[in-house]
Amino acid sequence: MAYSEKVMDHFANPRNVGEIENADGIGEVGNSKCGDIMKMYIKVDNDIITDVKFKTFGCGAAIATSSMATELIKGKPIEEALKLTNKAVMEALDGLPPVKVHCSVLAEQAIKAAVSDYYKKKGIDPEPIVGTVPECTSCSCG
Amino acid sequence: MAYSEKVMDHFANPRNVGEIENADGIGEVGNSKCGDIMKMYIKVDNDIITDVKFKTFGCGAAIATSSMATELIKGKPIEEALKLTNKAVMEALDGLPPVKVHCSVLAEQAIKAAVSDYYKKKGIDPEPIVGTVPECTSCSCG
Amino acid sequence: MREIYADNSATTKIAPEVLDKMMPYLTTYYGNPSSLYKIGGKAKEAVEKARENIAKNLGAAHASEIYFTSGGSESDNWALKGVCHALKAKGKKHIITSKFEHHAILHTCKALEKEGFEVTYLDVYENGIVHPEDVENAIREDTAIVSIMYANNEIGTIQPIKEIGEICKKHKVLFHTDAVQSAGYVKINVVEQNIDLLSMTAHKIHGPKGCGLLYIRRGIRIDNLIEGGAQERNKRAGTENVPGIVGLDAALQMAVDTMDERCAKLTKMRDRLIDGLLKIERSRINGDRVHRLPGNVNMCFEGIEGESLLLKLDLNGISASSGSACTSGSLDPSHVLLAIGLPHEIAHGSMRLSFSDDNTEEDIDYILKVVPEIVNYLRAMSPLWEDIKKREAAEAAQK
Amino acid sequence: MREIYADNSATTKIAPEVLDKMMPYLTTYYGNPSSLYKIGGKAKEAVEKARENIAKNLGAAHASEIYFTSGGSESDNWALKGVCHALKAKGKKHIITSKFEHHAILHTCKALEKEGFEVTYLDVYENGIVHPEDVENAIREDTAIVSIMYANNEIGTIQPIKEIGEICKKHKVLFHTDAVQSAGYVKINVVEQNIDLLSMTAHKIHGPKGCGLLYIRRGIRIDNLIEGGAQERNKRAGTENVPGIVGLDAALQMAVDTMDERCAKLTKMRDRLIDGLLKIERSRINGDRVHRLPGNVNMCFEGIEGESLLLKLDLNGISASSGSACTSGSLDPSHVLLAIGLPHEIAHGSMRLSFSDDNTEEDIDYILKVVPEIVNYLRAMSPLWEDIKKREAAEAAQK
Ligand SMILES: Cc1ncc(COP(=O)(O)O)c(C=O)c1O
Ligand SMILES: Cc1ncc(COP(=O)(O)O)c(C=O)c1O
Repeated sequence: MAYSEKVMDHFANPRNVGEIENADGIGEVGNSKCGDIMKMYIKVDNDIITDVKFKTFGCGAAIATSSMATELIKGKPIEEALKLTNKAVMEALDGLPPVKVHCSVLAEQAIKAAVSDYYKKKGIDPEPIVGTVPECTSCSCG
Repeated sequence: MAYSEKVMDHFANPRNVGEIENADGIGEVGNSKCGDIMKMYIKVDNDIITDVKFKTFGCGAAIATSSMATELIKGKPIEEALKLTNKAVMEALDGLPPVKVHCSVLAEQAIKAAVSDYYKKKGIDPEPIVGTVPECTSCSCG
Repeated sequence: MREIYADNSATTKIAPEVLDKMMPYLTTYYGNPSSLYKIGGKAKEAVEKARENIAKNLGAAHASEIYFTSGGSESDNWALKGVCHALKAKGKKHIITSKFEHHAILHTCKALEKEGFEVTYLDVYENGIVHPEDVENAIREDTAIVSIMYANNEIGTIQPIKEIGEICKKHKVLFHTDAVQSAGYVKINVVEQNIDLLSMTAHKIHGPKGCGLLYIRRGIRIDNLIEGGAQERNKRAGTENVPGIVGLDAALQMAVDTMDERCAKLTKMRDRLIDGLLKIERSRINGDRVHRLPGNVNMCFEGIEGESLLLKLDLNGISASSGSACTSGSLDPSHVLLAIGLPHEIAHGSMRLSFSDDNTEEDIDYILKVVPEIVNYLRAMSPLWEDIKKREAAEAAQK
Repeated sequence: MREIYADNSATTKIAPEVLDKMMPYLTTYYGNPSSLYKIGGKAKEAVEKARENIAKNLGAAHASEIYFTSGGSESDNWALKGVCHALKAKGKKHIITSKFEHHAILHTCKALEKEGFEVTYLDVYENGIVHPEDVENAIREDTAIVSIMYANNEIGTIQPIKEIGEICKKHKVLFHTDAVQSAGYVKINVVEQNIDLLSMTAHKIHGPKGCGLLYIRRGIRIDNLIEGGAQERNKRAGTENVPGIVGLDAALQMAVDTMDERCAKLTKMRDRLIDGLLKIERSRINGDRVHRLPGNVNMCFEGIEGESLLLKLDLNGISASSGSACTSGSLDPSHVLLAIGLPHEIAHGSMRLSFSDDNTEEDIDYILKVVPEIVNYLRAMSPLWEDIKKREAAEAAQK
């Protein structure tokens, strides 16, 4: 398992760890059987993600991708956050080992799940905006 | 191939190499397909083997057993020489590797063949005295 | 920062004394042991001396029963495939093993299943120990071989080898044991313990990587795995790894010589560490506490995942593992922990610390200080732990 | 007395530069490459760097096509058994090889014959070279693989690999070559030469014993020989022999770097030696003189037997061999010399001298002085020589 320095930096000093007390949206993806659970909290003001925090149960890559993903969407418009792909997260981390790609997928999905929750809470159907958040498929256990 | 010091000594400094011009008996055993040929010359006086020489085509053990065998029968009565077993030759050499046991058998046979020849030359049927000199059987090629 | 190597079940450092013994064969006596001339003779002599000494240390009746291989995996493959292929003609087509064997055994069994062999995978129960009566019950007319590991590589549990050996002997079934983890830590005597075949590897006992052995009791019919030259009495081809063989012998000898004292020391360290770590809430020790390798500690901490725990340990100077090294990188949780009945989410969060003579009580002190801090830190960011705590609170409120 | 090691085809001395590169992995970086922590990472890095560099040196398209093994024999066994077992389901059951392959190939073929595979053993003719058209003629619908060695280990003849590769490609049959003897002495490019699988071993090129490789072109279906952990991308289990792998890479790199100059020097030495020894009456050189490894001299002297010649050489400080080291101790004459048509009694009397960069022109001078003396000495005590001479005299008298 050779992690890049960036991954190790985000693992050792994860940004935005924690919860947001009165979050506008909360998304949780993954499951413990898989070995990874990500929970993301967002604060939204004027369609801008003003704050984001995460909690993650998972491997080093899961923690690092959570951290990087939060960094990448913090202060960004929701629209932009939704465009964040797992590939972009991986690139920002200087890559991930092949067996860890699913972690970046989870991070992408966690954001989408949080945004969906935000729309739901506002009484808006998230489906046309966010699409369906698919189940983690790279994770073959279960 | 771990040869004993005795074997190496008899290989490096073989005793009684050569021919006897007017030998009283000559025995040749083995064949070149096998990889070993021993030829033994004896001089007999009053049923005593007064001189013995050999020529051998073969491996280190073949040369060493030839040398040792000649030493063991030189100056001995024929009767005693015929009692020399391949085991005695091996013991005198402090043993042989298992794959080389057949060389000691050849040495025993070479003596018997030379004695047979001696009797034949004297017009005596060697069979009742020497027995039949069997073909080398440990040597499976052919 | 303190540096602690605590993954001796994965591999060990070559002991300087062992390397010293190997050096002449890495430099001066490089000859081929099968050759005629002097420097080949030196190599040959070294190989045969090692074989004799190893036979003695394993209680084997004959030096010629020791066959050198490239390591534990090859030995395991050879033992099962070799025996099964040789006995197939006699109508034997059944193998008995356990659920928590090393993959070198389990994957070999899978391959043999594809060829038509049938395999019974015995339960190892919650404490990680095979029941000898289960072995007896599983034996059939057509059983070719029983293969039960001597000690498990993840949770360190030691199996009742002598009892299993007796049962196999009684039923005239061959008995193989993978002693890769136990060699050097328990007294092995293949004759007294009725072991017919035994696998070992050098790099787990401060010897070199790339050299192991298979003990094969005289008279056992076994097909070759690696065909070719006449080495190893025509049973295992390939130019002998002379420095490796010399290193394997030296390492085993050292382990045997120091066994009693070393194991006593390790057992004390191990038990203090387990007691200390069990004070962490919702922690558990995996596998029997008594029938256990002296250097093995395998624990789970609920709510945290194994890999991030290990990375944190590494950042704190501690080299540990979450189980067998050969499967790290895989997404699946340990088959060993599942075999002793742990649920997936807990099985994901295991930590194996495995010690050797190079470790000290100070190492234990340091680990006892660092691990609880890391566990707390990771739990603080774990949504799973959050859930556990909420559930706890709800249950407390209900009462 | 002068000491000359002239058995470099059997095995070589580890080059000091190679050992230097291995040492850190025999001491400091002992970690398991499959583990997470730092010292494991160093080992992993070394293994992957070696893999990449070796791939480059063999002209492989991808580093992941290089699989580390315990040596040439394992690689040969794996290549044939692995491919044949994988292709069996497709109805492929035929193998093409040559009569003078190494026993690692021939005995594997024998084992596969027992399983029901059919093997064509191609003639190698008097000069010890396979005819590519014979390969083409032997290919059948159900041919699984062609395995022809790159250079023969006894007589050093180099085979038309590129031509055979093209034929195999044309007929869509896999092509394996045992390059154990040729690696480091010829320019290998698996892509240009259409080689699908290639075996190598470290200890023949001044690397360590116990480490080799199998190149497997991407996309080829091959069963595992050694099952177990996930090492080598699930294809070859076992804790990686890190120092061995580092040594293999260093040795191959050194061989590639020095190839042109070294081979030119060796070729000159070889040819002078052959010319000199051919002056001995009733002597012959075995195998093609041109398509020949630069360090290989293999000669027969009528009337004398090989082993005693070698022992005499050893007593004079020269380490040589009568053929392949793995069969010395056997009573049978070389299957290679029989394959090139020598009668038994001459095949018994061969001498192989194989040189490396460590040898000098002074060594050749010494050998040219000593060998004729030994030959004369042994002929003087050979009844076979006596017969030859008598026959000669009789023939001369007849004329
Ligand atoms: C042509 C050839 N193939 C295979 C081998 C076997 O290699 P190893 O001894 O490394 O198993 C050898 C040498 O022993 C060889 O010369
Ligand atoms: C129990 C057990 N068996 C087999 C092996 C395989 O040994 P090696 O890595 O030497 O092939 C190991 C360790 O890797 C092990 O722990």
